[in-house]
Amino acid sequence: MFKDIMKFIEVNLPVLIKILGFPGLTFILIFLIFAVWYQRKYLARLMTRMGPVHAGKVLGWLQLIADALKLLTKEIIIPRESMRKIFVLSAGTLSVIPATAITLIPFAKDFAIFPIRGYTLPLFLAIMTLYPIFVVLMGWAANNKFTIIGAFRSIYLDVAGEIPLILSTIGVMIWAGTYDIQDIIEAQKSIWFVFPQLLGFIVFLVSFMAMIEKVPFDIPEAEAELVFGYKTEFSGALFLDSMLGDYVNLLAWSLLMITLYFGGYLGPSITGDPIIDGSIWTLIKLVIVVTMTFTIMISYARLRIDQAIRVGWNYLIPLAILNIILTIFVKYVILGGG
Amino acid sequence: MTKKNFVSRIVTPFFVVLKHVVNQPVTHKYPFERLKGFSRTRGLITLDMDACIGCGACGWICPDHAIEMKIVESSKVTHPAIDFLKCSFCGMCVEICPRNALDMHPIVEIAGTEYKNLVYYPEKLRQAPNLKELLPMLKYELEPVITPSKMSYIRKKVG
Amino acid sequence: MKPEELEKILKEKFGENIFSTKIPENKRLFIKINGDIVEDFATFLKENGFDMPITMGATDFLKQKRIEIFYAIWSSTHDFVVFFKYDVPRDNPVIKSLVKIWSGVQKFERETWELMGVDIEGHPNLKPLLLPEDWDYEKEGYPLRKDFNVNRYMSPWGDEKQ
Amino acid sequence: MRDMMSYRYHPFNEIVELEGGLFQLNMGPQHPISGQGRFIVITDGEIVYSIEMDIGYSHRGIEKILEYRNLMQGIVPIERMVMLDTSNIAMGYVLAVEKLYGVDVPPRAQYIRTIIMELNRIISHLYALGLYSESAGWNPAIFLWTTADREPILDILEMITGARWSYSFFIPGGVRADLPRGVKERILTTLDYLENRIRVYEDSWIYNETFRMRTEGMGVLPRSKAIEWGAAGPNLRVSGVPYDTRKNEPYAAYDELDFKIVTHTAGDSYYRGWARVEEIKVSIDIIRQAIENIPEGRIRVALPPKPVQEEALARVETGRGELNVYMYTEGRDKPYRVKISPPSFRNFYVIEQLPKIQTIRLADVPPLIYSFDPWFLDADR
Repeated sequence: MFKDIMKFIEVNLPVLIKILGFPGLTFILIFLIFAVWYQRKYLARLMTRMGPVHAGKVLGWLQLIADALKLLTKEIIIPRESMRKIFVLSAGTLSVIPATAITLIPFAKDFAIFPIRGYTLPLFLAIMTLYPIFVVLMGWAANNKFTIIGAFRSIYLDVAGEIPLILSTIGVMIWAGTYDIQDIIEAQKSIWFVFPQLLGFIVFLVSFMAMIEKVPFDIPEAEAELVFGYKTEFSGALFLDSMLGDYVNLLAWSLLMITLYFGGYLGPSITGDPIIDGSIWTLIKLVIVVTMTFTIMISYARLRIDQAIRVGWNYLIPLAILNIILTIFVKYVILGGG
Repeated sequence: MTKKNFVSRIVTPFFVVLKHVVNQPVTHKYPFERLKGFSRTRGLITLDMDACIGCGACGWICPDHAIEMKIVESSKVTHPAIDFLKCSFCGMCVEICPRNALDMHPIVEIAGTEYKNLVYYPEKLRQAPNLKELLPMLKYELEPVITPSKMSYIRKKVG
Repeated sequence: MKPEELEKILKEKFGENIFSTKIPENKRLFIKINGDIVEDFATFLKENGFDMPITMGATDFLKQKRIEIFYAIWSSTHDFVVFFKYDVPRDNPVIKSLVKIWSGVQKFERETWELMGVDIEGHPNLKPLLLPEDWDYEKEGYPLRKDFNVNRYMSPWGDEKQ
Repeated sequence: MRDMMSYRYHPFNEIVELEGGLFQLNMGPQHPISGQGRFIVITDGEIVYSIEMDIGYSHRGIEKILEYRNLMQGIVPIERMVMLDTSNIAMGYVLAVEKLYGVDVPPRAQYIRTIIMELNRIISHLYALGLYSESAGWNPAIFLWTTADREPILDILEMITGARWSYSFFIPGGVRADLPRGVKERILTTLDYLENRIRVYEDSWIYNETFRMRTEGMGVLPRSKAIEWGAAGPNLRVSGVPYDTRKNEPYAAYDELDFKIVTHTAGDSYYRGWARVEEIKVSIDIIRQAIENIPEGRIRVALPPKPVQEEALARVETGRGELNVYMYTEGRDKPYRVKISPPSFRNFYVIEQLPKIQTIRLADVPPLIYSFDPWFLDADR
């Protein structure tokens, strides 16, 4: 039995390295630790304070591992009248969905976990739309007044956030003329899509904030009155899972933003080997996008749920449709069809 | 309603916040750095046993009844003992003392694990503990936030 | 209108029911009135533009066996304060609530009822406000009264036991 | 007399199902936004039908304590009413005593008092801005900026009075000490630094689209209701009543300084926040004028042995609103009765009445409450 496993490993070693290695599991875990630490240090810097300092001599990087261990060792409290199985399972699966979506993103030329070509962008979006369903499942399973309100609000927000997002990606697809993520990146060699697709980018940015539920749209977990929304009942490892889900969701959407608007892995070569170059450029752009997200997160007030939905339906969707019409007009009438 | 137009009300907050990245953090790492008090800072009270004539004026004026007169063997008169759990550091006892026997120092590190060692009898009030002894990890004392050097910087920047 | 003019008008209207009036400074008018005419005295003030209640309370005079209820009303049009007070017997103080005239005094009356033990008729929601719910009035008594035993709450000095 | 014991509150932080689909939400003392008190909200999930402010958690009976403290000692307990602007609160007590004893305080002491009170008002407004932005859902950036910007002022006050917040610097008859050397230049520099920071707050907070969307037109307090319910301070002025105790009944050195009252007619939560930023600017003006023409002379005068008046009502404009101190004395050194009517006590009543005249959503409850700058210690006394 042991021999077949060894043979199986040798046969598809490169894919295994990709899955467990760089764009796969370890990258996501490292990104989680980096993102949480970076958020605390960067936000602290904006608020003219220090952020974690003492844990781990250099800039308190050990703080995160300490927090993770603390959360893991905490006792998991499962409320008596909640649906036990769904309650435990839903928290765990929350981070699986964005992780599967990340496998489609190429970090360098032909360097994605699933290097399939064809309809990868619609597939990515299809996977990502599952995320809110699990969030609602979590809120409903906890069977607590606060979490149910939080879950309902999460549904309203996701509906209002997702439609303009998908419409703005349609604008990019038309402009690039393909469905495939890799081709979209290749088409951005001449110019990044942020400039021709500026209107689409604005719509994408606002609904991006709504999808990852950061301020000004973090209504589902509004501490002010609902004491953390649908995550209220989770403690210990389950809370860690839901936090993991949040940050992987952030990772997935920001990777999509990079590939669609900031030219994925394109950039002047540093080391010559295309795979390493592409990855470095993707990571640099990722850090920039994450920094921008945290800055937006800190400089606006949280909107009420009805205002957020009004922004979504009255402003974002018409703008997205206008963007599509403009793209079609500019592409096929002025430039005579690419 | 507002003097700025719609777009700038969305965009300016972002850049105003971003400009804060260059600011220096203002946190003091307390046990290692400490804010230096001013000459008038009202902290630990000390008693000059020779000057004190035991008149009890400080006990009478204290708003929180934190001062009681206690008998001390080595001297003929009674001397004030201060219960620092009740004292609110208003400094009225220092002000009213006819012989200026009481004095206040900018030391606020008065802490104790038990009720007893926060009640300072006259012998303990005699001399103020120096800072090194109270805060072994102290590296240096910080000037208040608007230091003279910073004042010149602000005046230049604000113009 | 100036405090002096209002004083004249009130004197004519209520005559002997006003026991004493005083104008210590330019924006104050202190009046001591008879307890029975409070209702129409208040409505009269309200019609003359005194619309914002700023204080309401009670003072306990143990020796003279009376409790003095005082109201302070500011006028947004004439911009000065009328401070009227009247006496109530100390052993069984009952007053009429002025909430219908100035709704702002509701919380003040509630507090006076709770701390001073003055029973108020016609008050919409007489509930404990500041004191804990299980405050035992028979054993402890009313805090703001002069015969309230404060020593029970004095903590001993230093390390002496009570 | 009547059975008060029968009244039973519901235990804390418990959601009580009422009939008709309503439920009672306790934003109890342990709630992240409620401060030292509790507000009980009856809502059906979205629309709030009644807010009740449950105070009394930090009731120390200051009025009773003051009856056992002589006039000099009384300063220290009364400052504990609001830790944020203690000098304004102490000024209320001191003004009442000075009216009783008919003392005319030397002008230099009046000017020093005005400077310290205005510095204290800036600190109080900055803290109120921080809390208000936190309740409107901000990440605590503004809260921490305001806390960092209060430090230079706290240093000045520590330099003058010796303490960071419980100054007990005003006493009946004047102030306890004169201005130290070098404090004038430090104050002027700090004010320049603050003016620079106020522009940052305006750009990032007042003229911020999400804040305007969140608070404009919410919790509108009409002029008639503001007067009838007895609102206090900026909440009154923003509803169209131009009443500022510093202007209408000048005390300390306010009659010799010219400054404008910040008023507006909209009366909604947005303008209550805006009014506080404007008032910081006004305070900066006042301090500059006071620093420029501060007269020389004595800083303290002894009280005459016998009071001139039997009772006095002092009105002072604190950061939260107008504080009224009524004092009755029988000539002895301890006041016979002190009745304090704090601003938050009246503002809480206004908050409780607002849902009756306007529909308020559950998510708007914290910004609405914190736009009134509530302070539970102030209301509890």
